[in-house]
Amino acid sequence: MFKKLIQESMGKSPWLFHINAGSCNGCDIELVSVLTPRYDAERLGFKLAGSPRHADIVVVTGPVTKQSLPRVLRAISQVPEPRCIVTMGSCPQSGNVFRGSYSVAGPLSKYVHVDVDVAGCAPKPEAVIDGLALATQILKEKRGQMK
Amino acid sequence: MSPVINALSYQHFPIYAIMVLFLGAFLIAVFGRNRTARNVLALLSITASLAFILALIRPVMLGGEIIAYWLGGRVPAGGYAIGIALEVDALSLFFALIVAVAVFVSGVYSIQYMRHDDNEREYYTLFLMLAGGVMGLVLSGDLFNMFIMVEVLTFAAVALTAFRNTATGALEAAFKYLVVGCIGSTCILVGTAMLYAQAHTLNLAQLAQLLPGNLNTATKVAFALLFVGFGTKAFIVPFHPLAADAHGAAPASISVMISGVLTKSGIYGIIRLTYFLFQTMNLGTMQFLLVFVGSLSMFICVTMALAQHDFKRLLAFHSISQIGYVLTAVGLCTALGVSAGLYHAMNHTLFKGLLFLAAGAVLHETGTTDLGKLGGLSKKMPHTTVLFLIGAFSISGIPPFNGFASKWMVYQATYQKAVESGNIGFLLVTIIALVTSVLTLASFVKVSQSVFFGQLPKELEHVKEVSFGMRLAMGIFALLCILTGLFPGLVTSYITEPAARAVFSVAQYISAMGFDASGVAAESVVSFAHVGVWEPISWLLILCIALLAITIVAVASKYDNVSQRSGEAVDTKYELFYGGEAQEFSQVGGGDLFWGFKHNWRGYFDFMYRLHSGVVNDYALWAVVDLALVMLFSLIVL
Amino acid sequence: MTIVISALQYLGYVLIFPGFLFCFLAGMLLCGIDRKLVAKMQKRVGPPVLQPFYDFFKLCGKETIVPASASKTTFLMAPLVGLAALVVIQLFIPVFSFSAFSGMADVIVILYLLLIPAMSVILGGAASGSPYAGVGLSREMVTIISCELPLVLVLLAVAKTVGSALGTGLCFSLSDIAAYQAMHGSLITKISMLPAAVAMLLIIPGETGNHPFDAAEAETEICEGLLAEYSGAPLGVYKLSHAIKMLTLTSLFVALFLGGLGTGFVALDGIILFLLCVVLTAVSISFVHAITARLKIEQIFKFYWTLVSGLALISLVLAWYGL
Amino acid sequence: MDLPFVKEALQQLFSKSSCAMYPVVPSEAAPNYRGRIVYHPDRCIGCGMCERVCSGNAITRMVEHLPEDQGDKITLTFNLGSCTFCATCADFCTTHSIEFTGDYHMVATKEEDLLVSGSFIKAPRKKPAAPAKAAAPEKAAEGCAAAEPAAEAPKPREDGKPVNDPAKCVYCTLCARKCPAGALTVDRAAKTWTLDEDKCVACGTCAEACPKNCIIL
Repeated sequence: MFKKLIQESMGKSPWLFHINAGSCNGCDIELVSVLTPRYDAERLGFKLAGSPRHADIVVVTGPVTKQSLPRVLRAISQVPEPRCIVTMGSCPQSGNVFRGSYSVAGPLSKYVHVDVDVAGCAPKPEAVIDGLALATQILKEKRGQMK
Repeated sequence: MSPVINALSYQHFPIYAIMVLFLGAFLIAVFGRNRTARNVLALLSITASLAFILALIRPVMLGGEIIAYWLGGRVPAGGYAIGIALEVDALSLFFALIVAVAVFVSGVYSIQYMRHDDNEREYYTLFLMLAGGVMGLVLSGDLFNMFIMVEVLTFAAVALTAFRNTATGALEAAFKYLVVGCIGSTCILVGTAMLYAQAHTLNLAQLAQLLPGNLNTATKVAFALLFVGFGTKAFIVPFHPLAADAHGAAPASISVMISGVLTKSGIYGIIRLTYFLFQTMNLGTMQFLLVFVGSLSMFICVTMALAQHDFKRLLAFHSISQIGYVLTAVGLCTALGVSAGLYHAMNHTLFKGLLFLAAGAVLHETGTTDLGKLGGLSKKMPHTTVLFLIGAFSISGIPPFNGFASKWMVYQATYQKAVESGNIGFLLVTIIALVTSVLTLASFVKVSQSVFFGQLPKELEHVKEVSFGMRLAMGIFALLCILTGLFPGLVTSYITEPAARAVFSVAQYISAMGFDASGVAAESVVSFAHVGVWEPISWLLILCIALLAITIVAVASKYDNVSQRSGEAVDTKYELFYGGEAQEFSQVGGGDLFWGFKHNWRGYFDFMYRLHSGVVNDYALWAVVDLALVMLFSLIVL
Repeated sequence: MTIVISALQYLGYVLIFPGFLFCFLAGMLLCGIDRKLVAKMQKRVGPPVLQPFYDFFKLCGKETIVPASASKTTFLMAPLVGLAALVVIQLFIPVFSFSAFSGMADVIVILYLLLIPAMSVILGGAASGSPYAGVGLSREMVTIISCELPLVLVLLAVAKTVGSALGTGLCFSLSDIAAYQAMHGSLITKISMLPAAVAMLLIIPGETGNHPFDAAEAETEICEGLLAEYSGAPLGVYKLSHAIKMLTLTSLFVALFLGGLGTGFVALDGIILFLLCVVLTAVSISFVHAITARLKIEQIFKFYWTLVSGLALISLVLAWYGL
Repeated sequence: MDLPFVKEALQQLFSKSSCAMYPVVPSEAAPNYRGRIVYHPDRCIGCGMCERVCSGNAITRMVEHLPEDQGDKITLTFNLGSCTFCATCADFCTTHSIEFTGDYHMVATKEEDLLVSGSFIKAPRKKPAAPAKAAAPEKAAEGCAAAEPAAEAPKPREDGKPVNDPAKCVYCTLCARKCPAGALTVDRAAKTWTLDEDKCVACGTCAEACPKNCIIL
């Protein structure tokens, strides 16, 4: 019963940690706008955490540049299980217009398993909310598989 | 009765307690070449003196008896005391108890702590002379003896301060101490001489009988001289910079003696002076003097401590700040106040000794006490860390440790005094005391962050836990801290209240020496009633129950199921979060940790920095100015 | 037999009514209501009122990572000790006329007991070894120093007022204060106590480390400061402690200024107390949160030692001269 | 210290929230929002213009030759995970076979879900017509005749590829510049107009571009 409770609440309070891997700030602004009074994501329990140790969902924006790659991977590795990785916008999925640049190491899926892709350049806040909701479902499943 | 039996009667114990220490010093100086002999002799003498003092508790503390002991049986002739006298009332015994315990523990600590130094023989000789000096001072019934003992302990302390004369600043500190200490001793000598010229006696009891009532200019000046002299021994403002230097330079075991024992001797002298010799404490102005000096020491020293970045200097400033508490409480001239003051004096010896020993342990293992160079020792020295935390919580008054119990009584004493006397000034004292306490906490948070927690510098990887002997010494202090904190009722009723009662029973003190106490008011009725309620045991019980319950719940919910790094393999998961950067050594320095506080007080702090120039001339000047002020004060007031 | 009964009764006090269970439920609810109200004031819908419970249980289900450079025992035990200490403080605060253990500690003791949870956070953070925790520690400590002076003044003022009214000169015992208010009505009706009450209202968010006095847990600047390295259940315990601290301080306010509103029935009193706490939280925490931006640490210090202390001092002086 | 927003906070406490309750209340994208791509293979002629103008390399065009002259199967794949949604491809598409819809739900757990693709079969290119071949020699025969009436406008070819009318042509090279496949080479000096039949995709851009309407399809 306790385990059930935990699994239920796992789906009700996902905390985000946002990593900007060389983004153009478009997606970052959209992600912030998800938390504004207009699309108040806190009503779904979402919250921006200050440290990866507190986070459940890691949101990566931007083509993963060579500079940011080790930092991104380190920060992701410091998120406690169960965790869920969401790529936001086209850049982390493919490099988008920056593809093939000498300084881009992406896409992210080459290095870690990405759970949810949110396409769009930049995605609409509604799309972001969809993606985060999907990630929350995945979190619950992962929690169910834990012990 | 046979002389043997006679020699074993407790009447003789005070002189034994003094003599074993001096004898030990002498024997070590003679036979101390061999380490074992040295240690055995030292341990024997300090243990014996402790035993003698403990044996005196039952008759004196509980029995309320006052031991009057004339050396060589030279009882007063013709109404004037000629011979050397020891007079042990509860007050003397109380301080003797503090001294004996501190000396014992610090001696036990020294055996491990000093073994790497050379000329240990001189160390133990001086150490025991220091101990004997203080013991003699507090047990003496004779003003000139007190002066002699002051000289003995001062010079022993100076020599010990400069003991590690290879360390930077040791000689300088010793020199400063020597200069200002000599000013103090001279004051005491001159004051004694003037009193003798006026009253034709040096016996404390007789002085107490003769002096009050018929004061003239000479005796008033003598009062000022003695006050300043003993103030120098207690390092109260404006003599606190000496303490900082001396503690910083001396070995930790000696710092324990200086802060736990020497300062107490100064407090003892001031109590004897004001309550007994001149019996001026009923004057509001005299209370103002003590409370003012006490509050000043309290606040100035704690703020100075916040600014320190050396472990032992910080502790030194704190010891003066705590002495400020004691002086303030004693200066209230209420039974509760004196009892609280004495209680805090005892606690101060315990937790400050513990802290100094912890600092010594850190110094012994790492070779430095610079807060900037240390960090993360809790992984290497877990026991020392726990002991240090006990001391830190005690001094900053975290329940249920002893510091809280006594401070809490101090607050109540000051506040009650304020309410009874209707004087809003004492209210200010209460507030200062409370704020000082939280500032103390702040600076010990700083120490624990920058010495025991945080990150371990590369060059401290080899550090090990200190040897068992040193941990044992610290453990004794820590245990006493906890016990005196958990049973404040017992401590007050069996130890501090008899002493406080003795302070208010001057008549018995005089008549015990066979002088006529008719001139002195008999024991004023004293009440230790206070309004506060605090039951540490029940609190602890409830806390344990709650903690137990919470722990059970936590364990049930897999709280203990944590993941941590296995082996030494580098895994980014277990690195600290540096915004994604690779983990490197970065320790938040202790130097200016509380800038948020200091920023608003920068004017005050700049002023203080300019004041503490570190030039011995300035300090000597302060001493003279202080003397002049007190002299003026006593001439006007008394 | 009777001993067993009374022992069970006290155990019930500790575990159920003023103790652990009540603290858990009421504190979490208080926290949820606070978040809801702040959202409302910002024209948002806000999280569900039960959100703190969800957060807590979710954190219980997360993995707890102990950094390699942390000292494990301190890191893991500090949260539990802080929580236990908070629960005990709650026990010492009388619920109107009903007081479980408030005969055992007076206001000054409570003033000091309030330091223990803060110490647990500070030591836990310091034990993690993170530099962010180092900065947060410094700020947390300065915040404590800032709140200490006004809090002391407020307590002394109350002690003086009640003491002079009872004729004992001064009165530190909370149960006596509660009894006095039960007889003569709440202290807040006195003119001299009004500034103190306002000061106390301003102290509450500072003591709990709520916005705008949360420079110590600034999540955007120093990665939540002291909690930067905490994850999983210990973090949840800290969040719980924060919630309970809000309850403790608000109910301390009730005990100091709003006493005497109780009915005498313990269960009912508990509900009334909780409602009063909700109102106080709404006024002193949520409202201040909604209309202010985070202060810098030296601004916090200045604010408390000038404005708030000034208010408390006024009422202390008024109380001193028996107004 | 002044406290702004006191009034606002109190008002908003009792006023309705301004949230868009998105998952509960579905919301439409704004007009002209460029969301998920819809591709109409039936209109497409496989000119590959879109592929060339795509800045994000999101469009891939696969041509597979079907056996026994059934023509080529041309598959265009739009990877939304790499798309900038700039709609340049739609602008350049001559046959308007790329369309940007207002659908913004582009959330996927696998990258394949973000692919939009379609394919069509392009009719096989016929062999060059026999008469044309026959005409060649007689043209050569008549070549010697000096003055003769201007050759009548050449008749269009069956496979829909352009034929130039040298009488009207001014060799402005516009057609060559417009040709997406680069199949036309026009030399002003030598006044020649040549078509590379393999490259030509018969899109007709050249005819549209020609100022003299001298290109016949």
